[in-house]
Amino acid sequence: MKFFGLLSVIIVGSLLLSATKDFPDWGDQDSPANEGPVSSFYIEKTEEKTKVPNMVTAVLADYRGYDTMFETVVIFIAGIGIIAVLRTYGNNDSTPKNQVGDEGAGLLAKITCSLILPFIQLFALYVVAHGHHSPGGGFQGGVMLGASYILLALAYGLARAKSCFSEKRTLVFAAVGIIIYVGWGVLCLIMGKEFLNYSALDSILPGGVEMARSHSMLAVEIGVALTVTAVMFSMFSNLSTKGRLDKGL
Amino acid sequence: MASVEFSLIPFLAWLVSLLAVPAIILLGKKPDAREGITFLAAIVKFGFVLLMLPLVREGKILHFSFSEIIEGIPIEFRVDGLGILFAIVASSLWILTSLYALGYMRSLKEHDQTRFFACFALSLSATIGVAFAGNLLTLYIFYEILSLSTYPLVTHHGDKEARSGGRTYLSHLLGTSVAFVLPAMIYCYWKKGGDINFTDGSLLTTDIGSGAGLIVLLAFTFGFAKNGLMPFHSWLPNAMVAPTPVSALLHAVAVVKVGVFCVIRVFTGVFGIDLLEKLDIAVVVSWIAAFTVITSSLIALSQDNLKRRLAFSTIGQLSYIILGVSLLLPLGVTGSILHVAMHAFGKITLFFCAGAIYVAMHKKYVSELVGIGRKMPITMTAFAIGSLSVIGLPVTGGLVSKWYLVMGTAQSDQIALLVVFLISSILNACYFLPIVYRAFFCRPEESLYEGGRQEAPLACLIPLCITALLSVISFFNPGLFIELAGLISNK
Amino acid sequence: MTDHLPILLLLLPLFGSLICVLLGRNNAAHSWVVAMISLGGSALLSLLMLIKVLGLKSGDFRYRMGGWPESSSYEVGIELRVDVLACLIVLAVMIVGFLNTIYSKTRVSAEVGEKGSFFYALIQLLIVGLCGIIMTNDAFNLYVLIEITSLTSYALIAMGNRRAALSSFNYVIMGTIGASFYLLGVGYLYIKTGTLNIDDIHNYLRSENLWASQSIVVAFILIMLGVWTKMAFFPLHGWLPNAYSYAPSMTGTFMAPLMTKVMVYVMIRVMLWLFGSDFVYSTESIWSELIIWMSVVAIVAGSFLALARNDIKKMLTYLIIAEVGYMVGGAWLGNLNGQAGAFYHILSDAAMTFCLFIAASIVIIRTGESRLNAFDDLFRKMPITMIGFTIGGLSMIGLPPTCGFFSKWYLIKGGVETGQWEFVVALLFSSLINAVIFFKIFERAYFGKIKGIKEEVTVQDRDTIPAGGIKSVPLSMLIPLCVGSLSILIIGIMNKNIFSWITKALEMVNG
Amino acid sequence: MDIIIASFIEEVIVPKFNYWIYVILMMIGLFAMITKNNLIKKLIGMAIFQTAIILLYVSVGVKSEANIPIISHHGHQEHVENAQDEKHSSKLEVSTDDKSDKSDHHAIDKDKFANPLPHVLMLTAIVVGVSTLGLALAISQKVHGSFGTLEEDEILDQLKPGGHD
Repeated sequence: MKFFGLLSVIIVGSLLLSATKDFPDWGDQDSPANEGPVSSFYIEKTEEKTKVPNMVTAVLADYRGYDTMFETVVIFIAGIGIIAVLRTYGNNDSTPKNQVGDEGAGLLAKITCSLILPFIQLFALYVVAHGHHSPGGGFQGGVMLGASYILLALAYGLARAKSCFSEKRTLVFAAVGIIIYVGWGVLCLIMGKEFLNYSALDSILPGGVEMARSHSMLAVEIGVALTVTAVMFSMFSNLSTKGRLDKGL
Repeated sequence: MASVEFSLIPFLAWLVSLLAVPAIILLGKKPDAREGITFLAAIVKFGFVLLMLPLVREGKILHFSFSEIIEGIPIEFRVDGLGILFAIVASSLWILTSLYALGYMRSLKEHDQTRFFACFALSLSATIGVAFAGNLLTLYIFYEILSLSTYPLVTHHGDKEARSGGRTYLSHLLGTSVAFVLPAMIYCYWKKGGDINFTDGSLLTTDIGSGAGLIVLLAFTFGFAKNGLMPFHSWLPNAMVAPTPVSALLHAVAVVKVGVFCVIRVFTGVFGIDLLEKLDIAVVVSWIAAFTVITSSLIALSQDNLKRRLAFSTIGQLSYIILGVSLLLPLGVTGSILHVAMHAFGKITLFFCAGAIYVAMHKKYVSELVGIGRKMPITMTAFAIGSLSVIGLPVTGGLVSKWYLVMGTAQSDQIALLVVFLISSILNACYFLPIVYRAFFCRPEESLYEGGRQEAPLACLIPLCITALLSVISFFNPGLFIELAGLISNK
Repeated sequence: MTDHLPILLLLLPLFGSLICVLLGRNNAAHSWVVAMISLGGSALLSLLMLIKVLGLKSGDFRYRMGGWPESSSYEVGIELRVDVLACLIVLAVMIVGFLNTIYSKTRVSAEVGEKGSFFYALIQLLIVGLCGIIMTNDAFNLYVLIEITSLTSYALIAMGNRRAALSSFNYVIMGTIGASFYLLGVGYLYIKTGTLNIDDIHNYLRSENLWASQSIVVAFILIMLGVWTKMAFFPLHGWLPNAYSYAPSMTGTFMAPLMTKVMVYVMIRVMLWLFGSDFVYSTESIWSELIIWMSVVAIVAGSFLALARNDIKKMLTYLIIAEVGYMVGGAWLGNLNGQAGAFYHILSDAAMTFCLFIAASIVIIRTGESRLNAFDDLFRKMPITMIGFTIGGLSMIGLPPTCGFFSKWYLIKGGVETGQWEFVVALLFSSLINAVIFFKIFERAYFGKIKGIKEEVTVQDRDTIPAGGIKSVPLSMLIPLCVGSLSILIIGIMNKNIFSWITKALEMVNG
Repeated sequence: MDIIIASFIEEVIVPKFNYWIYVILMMIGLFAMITKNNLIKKLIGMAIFQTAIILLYVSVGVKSEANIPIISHHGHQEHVENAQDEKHSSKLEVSTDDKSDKSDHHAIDKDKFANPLPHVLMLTAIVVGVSTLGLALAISQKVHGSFGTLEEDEILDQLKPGGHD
């Protein structure tokens, strides 16, 4: 097995390397990918067309918004997939073995956590909202927000975290996040343009076509953040309890 | 050239027995009504076929098509001389076989009679479909339906023997048709540029070349394995596990004749005699057929089971037909087509007799038949007539067709093949005449056959008398068949 | 409004799955209704879309997500491209999805318990993913959607028993390698062309004449490897049999007919639209020859492996592997008949695999036996199920007038045309093996056990059939089976129309 | 000989070192996925494998002179002003004339910004990777739950006596 593994690895590796012969060098400005019309369009026209200085956000949430929608759906699938595979209902009486009790971590950790949590969450919201102008966006902010709840669960035990983010609520959040995203697209559809064509919304959003796009990006980013937050926490809580959701790590 | 005329009758003739299937199933609880339907369908079908006869004799070709299934290939019925001849044989014998089956099945109290009669009707429908097929694809489809619909008949008893027999049956028939006919057919379709309808001329042209031509020809000849050509013959003796009416109709008439019918179609319709002459490839088929004739006759000699002996005899007789066609002479082709009919009458008589013996005496083996002529004189007389016909002796129809075949061979200057015919005729006589002789003239073993006559029920007896009579009549009056055969061979 | 059809038929199941999740656990009955409505609606929409596309002169239409216009000659957003081929497969996916939902009705509570609504959510998302794959015209979007289908199928398979979890894990590993190879190939293409739109990549390759470039060749190999892994092309098939046979039955009945077929469609898309037939079938390369031989091996090996199995579902899964060989070989024949035959086979294989899997699942559920002796004497006990199974089996063998015959017809014709006799022989050979396999089963089902002869294996006695009796197959299982077997016949009888649509669409891309 | 190696390194490896690194990383991951016996180790290999692809994509978008693809942060005074203008304008409903005015001094030098597209694509790939990993972990937990081990050979041993195949 080892030998065949090595053999196939060497074959695939040399195949991959053989192709690099006519690849552009590191940092080549004139490579097709960097010089090509698509990338130039994004760099040169993004701000003009969407009023979003962060091109990555614009490409993510507008030009390739359809991709991102499915990306969110992927997260969502992971969330419900883990529940579908792992979650066991009932049987809570079977005592968990070898797990730290639900009392959480020590006092120091608890206090530090309670101090730091609001800031983490605030920063997460900032990252979501300020994704247009600085690195950030729904995924990054959502992960941070989810991490804050994970931190809560680590410090105070899963029960405490579940009391503010119950399983039902995680599912609702996850679904609602996608509903916001897709619903926004459907709104564009209802307004008579293509799916996710935010320019259709300029009549109900202030600031003209470009700002409509900009605002819509914020809306979908919020949807993404909701889903990511919920799924991150749900993943953690299921994986850490083997799907029983009784006691945390 | 024959004029092509649109007609609904071929379709109706095909449809009648198909419609009988659901009726038979629905009436499964009432045996009399069920058999009534069978008879009704059989008679109506025969009527339709007869209706077409005068038209075809005038040289018309009846044509009906619907639902073009693949680009350029509809499901098409096309009735010409060869087709109508085969249809007449099959549909007339269906009536007799139905009667016979009635007697046979009821006196043996067989199980699942509804299934039996339903499948019987379905297979007849498929047979007529093959007879009237207007293109290769239609032919192929009905050919496959025939294989499938006869499978439940062959395995009717459902015991181990029947199952293994059925397995051989299906694997040979389906296997060869899928493996050989299908690619050959697609090759023709491609070569012809999207059209495999039979016409008066040939489908292929000389540009196919001898090599490819030979491969396609052999693919067709072996692919239609119902013709019993060696080495794909072993399904036929194995299928003898079926109830005798099945063996009689299917393995003397419908199934095996469909096999040779398809080969005749391939020779005359797909390649055309002229093309085969130019390519000079048919001689290979002749030799395979000749080999089969001799070998199967030798094997038949050694068979003790009566039905198996008949089966091997059938294999030999079928190869006569193929041999005749492969001579590529009008006489040979006529002889072959005639032999389709003549052998049908003769062989079905023999099978009927075998079944009647089984019904009356429960005897299966040749060695048990010593002196049985005193017990069942009528049956054994019919058997004698049938044997004469198959051997090709006067005063039976078998002589007529064999006459043409031998004449054709002589004309083709293939002395070796002539010798084959003669040897095989002698062999035929060797394996049939002793049965007849011992049945009538040997002393019965002690107390084996006591009492008076013990014939099979009337329903079994009448059909076999009629078929024996037909064998004789066709000797004296073969005109119709010769005429129909001439429509094809004199083109 | 008809312009928006492609997205609408994606959104319906997407929303359906969200609602199912919101309904929460223990709500399988309501989720079933939601799934029925969403999938039924989508099936209707896809039918409308087919009608619309058939009416179009140009043969296809595009749908630009976000309304981003083609700036000059390139695409900055993502577009969907819908032609007749896509419509046909989307329709097939939707119909199978819908029928499978009917089938799931009684099985969900038995096989996944309280998680029924999650099952429906996942299966709808899987359908979204499959339809998205079919319609998208963006190479990277294709990757995302492939991952959507992969993730949902991992989860759906792992919902089964413990063997299912293990085989799902293997599937994760293989599936990730496959999808990553695809992603890598797209990356290589992106590096060389700077765009992700399938048409734009093709045009760029054509205008710059990059076909000789080593990296494009490697990209092609990578994408092919990835797609083949996903479709279980012979040496890469290891994950499939266990995954499909141990999965919950309603997962198997959905995935077996569709997953591999959609990936075959992706392969044809990549070959003809992304790279172009000039490149793929170029005379200098030995690929065509090589890959047709590989498909021959796949067909023969798949058939033999199926023959050797005694487990019903395992046997069927190996048949799928053989059928994948048909389609790969057909697509690589390099002529219109081969491609169109492969494409037609996608449809017909979906119908017959669905039929066989449903019938096999019913048999396994009702007899409690997963080996071939489950079929003993079933023609008498479960006539309708067995008729469905028979039709499916005959189609696998390739007897007229089932669709299996016609797809074989076109494929063989393609093989004859290019003189690839080995492919023709392999097709016929697999037909024969299929005949052996299925007639073995028919014989059992028709005659039952031979009386008086002991079977060598210790068979669960047929009298120990679960309570409720063997005859009481619920209607919710029989309806999909009947529709499935009817569709086998319908696809067969309509083959001329379908085939002419397919060839017309393929002629456009082949130029 | 040394010269050949040196020139090989200089001409083939150094200018394209990103590809070499990604291939090596990827092969490590692939090797682990194929040969490792422990299911979790396989997953670690899978993570490395996917990360390597991310590395490839991101390295493609690099331009030697460029900065991150965010306009307001790239350091030019002009653009910072622009960005402020925009914020302003978003509140004040700019007239169309103003807009066309602005697009004039919006001559963005595209060589100053890294290619945004690979980043977007890889954001997606990361998310997919995380989801796959999460799901795979869940599945391996289920496997562990029912087999009591995560070693592949031990699992296969368990399946042997009872398994049907």
